[in-house]
Amino acid sequence: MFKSLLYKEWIKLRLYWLLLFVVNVAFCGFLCLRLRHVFRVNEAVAVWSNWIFKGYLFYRICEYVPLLLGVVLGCLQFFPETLSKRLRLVLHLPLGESRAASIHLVAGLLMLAAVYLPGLALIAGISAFYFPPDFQSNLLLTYTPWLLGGFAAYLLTAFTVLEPTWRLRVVYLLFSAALLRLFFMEDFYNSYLRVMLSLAICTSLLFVFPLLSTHRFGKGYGS
Amino acid sequence: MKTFARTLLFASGVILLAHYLPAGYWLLSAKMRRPPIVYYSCTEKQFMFFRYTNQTAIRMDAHGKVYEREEFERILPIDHWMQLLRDGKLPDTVGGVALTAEALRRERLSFRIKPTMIDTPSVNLTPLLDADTGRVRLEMPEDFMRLGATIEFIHAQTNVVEREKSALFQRAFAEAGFVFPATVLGGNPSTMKPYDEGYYVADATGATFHLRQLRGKPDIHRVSSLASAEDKPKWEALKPIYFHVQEQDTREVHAIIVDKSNQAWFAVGKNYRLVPIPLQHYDPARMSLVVRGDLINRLISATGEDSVEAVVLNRDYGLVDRYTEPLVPRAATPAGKLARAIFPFTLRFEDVSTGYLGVFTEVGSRIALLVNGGLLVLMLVWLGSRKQLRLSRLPDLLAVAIGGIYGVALVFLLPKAD
Amino acid sequence: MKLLARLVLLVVGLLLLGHYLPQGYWLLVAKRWPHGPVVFYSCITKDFLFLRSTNGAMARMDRNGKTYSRAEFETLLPLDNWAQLARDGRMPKSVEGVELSPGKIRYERMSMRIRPDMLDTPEVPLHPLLESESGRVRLETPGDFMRLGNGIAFLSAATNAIETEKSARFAKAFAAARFAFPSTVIAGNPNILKPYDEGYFLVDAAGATFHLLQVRGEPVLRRISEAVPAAAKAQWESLKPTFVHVQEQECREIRAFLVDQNRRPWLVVGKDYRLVPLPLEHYDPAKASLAVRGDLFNRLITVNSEDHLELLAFNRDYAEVGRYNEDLPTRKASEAGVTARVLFPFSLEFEDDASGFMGFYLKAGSLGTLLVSGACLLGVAGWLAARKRLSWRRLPDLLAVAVGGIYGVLLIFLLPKTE
Amino acid sequence: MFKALVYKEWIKLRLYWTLIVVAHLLFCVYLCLQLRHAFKLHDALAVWSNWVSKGYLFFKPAKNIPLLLGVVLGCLQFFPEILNKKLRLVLHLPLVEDRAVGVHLLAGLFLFTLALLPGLAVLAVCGASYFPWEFLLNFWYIYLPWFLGGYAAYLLTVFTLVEPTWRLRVTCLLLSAALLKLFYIDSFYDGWRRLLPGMVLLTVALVLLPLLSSNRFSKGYGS
Repeated sequence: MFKSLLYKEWIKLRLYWLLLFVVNVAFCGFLCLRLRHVFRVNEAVAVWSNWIFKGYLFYRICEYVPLLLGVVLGCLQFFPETLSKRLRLVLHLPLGESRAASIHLVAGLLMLAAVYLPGLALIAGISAFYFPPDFQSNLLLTYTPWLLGGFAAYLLTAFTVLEPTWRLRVVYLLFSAALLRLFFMEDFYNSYLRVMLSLAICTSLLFVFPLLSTHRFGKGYGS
Repeated sequence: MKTFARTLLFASGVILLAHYLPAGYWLLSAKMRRPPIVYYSCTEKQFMFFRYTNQTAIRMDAHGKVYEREEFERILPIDHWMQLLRDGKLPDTVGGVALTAEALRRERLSFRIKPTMIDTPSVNLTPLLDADTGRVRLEMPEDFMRLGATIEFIHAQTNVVEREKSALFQRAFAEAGFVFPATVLGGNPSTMKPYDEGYYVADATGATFHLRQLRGKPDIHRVSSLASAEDKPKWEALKPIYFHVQEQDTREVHAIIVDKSNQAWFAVGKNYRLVPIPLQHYDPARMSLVVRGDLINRLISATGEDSVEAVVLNRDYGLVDRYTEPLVPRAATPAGKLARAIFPFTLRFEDVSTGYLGVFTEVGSRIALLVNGGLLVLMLVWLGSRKQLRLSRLPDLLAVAIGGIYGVALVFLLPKAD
Repeated sequence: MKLLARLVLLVVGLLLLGHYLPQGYWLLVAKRWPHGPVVFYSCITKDFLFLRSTNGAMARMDRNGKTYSRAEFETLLPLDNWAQLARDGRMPKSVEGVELSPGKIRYERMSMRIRPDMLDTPEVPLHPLLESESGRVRLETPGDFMRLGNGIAFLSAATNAIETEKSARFAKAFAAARFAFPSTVIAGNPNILKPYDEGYFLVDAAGATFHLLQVRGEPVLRRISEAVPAAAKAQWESLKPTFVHVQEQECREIRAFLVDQNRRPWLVVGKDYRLVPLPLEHYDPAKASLAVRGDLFNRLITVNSEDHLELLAFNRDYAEVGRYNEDLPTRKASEAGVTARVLFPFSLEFEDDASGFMGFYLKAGSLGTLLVSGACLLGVAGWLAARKRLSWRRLPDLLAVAVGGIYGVLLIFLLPKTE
Repeated sequence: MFKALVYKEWIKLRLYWTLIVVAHLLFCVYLCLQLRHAFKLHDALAVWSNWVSKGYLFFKPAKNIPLLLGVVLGCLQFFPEILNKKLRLVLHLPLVEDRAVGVHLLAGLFLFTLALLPGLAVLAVCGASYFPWEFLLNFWYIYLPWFLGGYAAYLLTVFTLVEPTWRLRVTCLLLSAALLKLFYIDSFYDGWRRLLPGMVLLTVALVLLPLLSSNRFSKGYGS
């Protein structure tokens, strides 16, 4: 049951997933080339000083990429379901609606992770050639909130898309926007150090919101 | 499950509103608020002020007497010596001290310590300049120093650790009796300065060391061993949390030190004399400390949200005069009072005290409690009248009880319990 | 319709590839490029000295390639290294009778730099007109901005309204000076971190040059040709500047740099606006950047274009005392550059060093590209013929290849086939 | 026929559209409030100088909105059509397929324009009340490229979505990304002036591309 559902989602999304994956990795690769270029045309000391004292991080441009990917995947996965009320069928499977829904979400989150991590690994790996280990810890502390933001974005998208009534969709949209902004308040580096844990916990808690929506969906509100 | 989801939704909703509503409120009702700039007149022996009142600047003394620009400048000759010199109004001497252009220029002194400087993210890599290259201009080294559980130097171009240099310094640290790991490091990694003071380091025991690089060789001393007999115990007792190093033409002040008890100190002169700054209300986490020195006095002012305090020391760091003025904090302005009445609490994630993000809460005034109570009652009545006073409504009621207007907003926005 | 659509697709494709492929190429092969030597004029040897960076290492030499140690070099340039020399006690008391003091040296130092994009750059047509005789040491920003188009008006920032009274006063002054609106050049240095305020140099519709100052709130507008001695009058009237650069210096000697209608560079010197021509042979204001550096004894003019360095040294009354020319290695000539210009038939940029405006800056490749394109064309045509697909409907594709060379080939494989 | 099609599109999109209009309006109002805030906290002179000499523009945050809107609108309008091959039906209507698609595009572009104008009006009025008319000129010169970028984004999205085969979709995607990047080069005051005519022409020409892929779509490639 579990396996088959996962597989169904995979079949549904693999093409898009592949696309997102390639886009993300390609972009990160491009950033790495840019880094190489920066080191070829500038003094290493200058680049380091820029990083340490001015907070110049070559990967800062991809701050919002995880967010974007999360939203896109969320839409791709759940818009079709809602348009043609296919989700109904799934929800009436023997294993109960919230379990069924959770499996969908797990599938999505796994794919998302499989998109993010290679890119991050690439950046971490390449930058190790040019920067001391301090940079990696720095990268982790700065990048993690953006990743969490991406996952949060995915869950909140599902939350909003699955909600049957329009009025609440709007409310959820605002809610999501307000919440997601908190993941992107970084403007130097390591600022999130002290709230990282709570941020992670908040993100994981978001998992239940889509379940609420599916519940209402199953109840057939607003239709 | 779904009640849990709903409760969670309410909780996060309240948190978000508690962050955004007040922010929006202040976006609408914020006004220009600037604390006065404090001067000390070496001729009149009194404090002078430069105050902003609704967008216009006025100059006055402690008694509120307003001065014309020229008058003000005449009373503060040293702060405006260039102008006075140009107009030929600069007195030759003040209190027996001759005012010559180069002396004035050389003896000018200015430091500024903001709370964020003390607690802010930073990479533990920093250039250790060579303090004695024999050149007029300082030059950026090609490597960076990593001072933590050990001391290492990393060459930027090749991105590898420089073994022998690191070892050399490691030995020097050991000889100086430095106990790793280093806890506090303070320096001024810039080449745009008259000379290089190097770094001040506190080791694991809290003892303070002074580190410099002289022609490639390490030069590190336990400061207490350099200090004169009467300062020695002070240095040994000192538990620093922040070193502020900022080289000035007059090489008099080595560093400004803030210690665990929020006391600020000057480290002064050849034998590292340790001078306490006699401020009474200084809180490094909330106030910015400004030091302005000249031929005759040292003026230290600590400015916070709710007070300005200033002390004047003479060239021998003896207390000359002090001044304290309460400021109206934003929370005490009409807008602020209103805010604290309608918002039961406020959440911010950024704060002046630190460069790190965190959760910073401010609770509202007592009136806010009344507001909450009122709203709760109304809510109960409303639900009761519509025969909906059920247990599943508990989250809503809690939200209102705790969140006041936030709660009410949510009850109407979020999905009903069924 | 479909044909048109495909044409659009091809054209857009070519433009984009022409922009991105070269960029990508340079992203991969770019190296730290040895920028031209730093140049000095020694008041001791009476000749130019050079600080050259050759693969990372710094070399100090004269025009004959004789290299000097750092110390020697500094003693030959006492005015540029006085601080170091003074510190080491190597500072000469005097040079040819003029005795040196730090104050004097500092006071006489001057430098200004004109980059090509300064001649052609977007700017908000609002200019703060400083008070040039406020009687203060420090200059102060005025509360209003000057709008100088078909008339003159002053806008107060606080009220966002025109200050009619002040505007009228200035309008009168402009009328009195017979200023023909609209102004074609407005040149000033709106910045209070400078020793004094030179105001604005204006050129009116007729090409006459004016000098505008605000003195204690009152307008002072001089038609320069009338403020100068009779001898220089004609010169000023025929000048018709197209660009003026103002940059105040401690020693108030050089008032402005300007480029006239024939693109010749001039300096405006001293009280009576003396016009000093700069007899440069390789200066094209649109391509080269020009720097004027001055000290106690000399004025050194440096012209740096992509492939050439021209130097000119004046003494203090602007008589030529030295001249030097050198060809610089260009990125174009490096083998990376050569390959690029063979590989890419053209490259398209939207930003350019020579202008602050964006535009289509198209650079053609070398002759070699024609061969490449030709080869591509043959290849594609042959390939099509082999597969019996060579019909007139293929014309756009073939054109694309002919024009775009490798770009075209890439496109054909990326885009949908014509059926 | 024409009317009917436009009306159909309107019915399909009105909900999303209203949502977008409101959201955009709110955002613009927010930006204006921030400007007001700036003028409250600093003296007008400083703000003006910041604009004149440093190129500070209070509407900068709105930069990517047209782009986003273009993409979203394109997806909303054509995703359903693609998913369940509705578009086929339209293409077999009495009027020529190009005309039919053309009508769809017109409807989309029209809605796009209407969606942005109210917000822009707010920005313009607010800006004019704090700054002299030079600012409006500035606003025009800086915003117009972004606006064009929005149109281009819409057209290219449709181009990509309607294209039936996956291989070419990727190509379209790359082309779109490469092209759209050009509309968002930062510039100062009227720096775009000389480039604008070219860009306008380009944008107009892009109208043809969706027709190309719709044509392939009706031919039934890749299915």
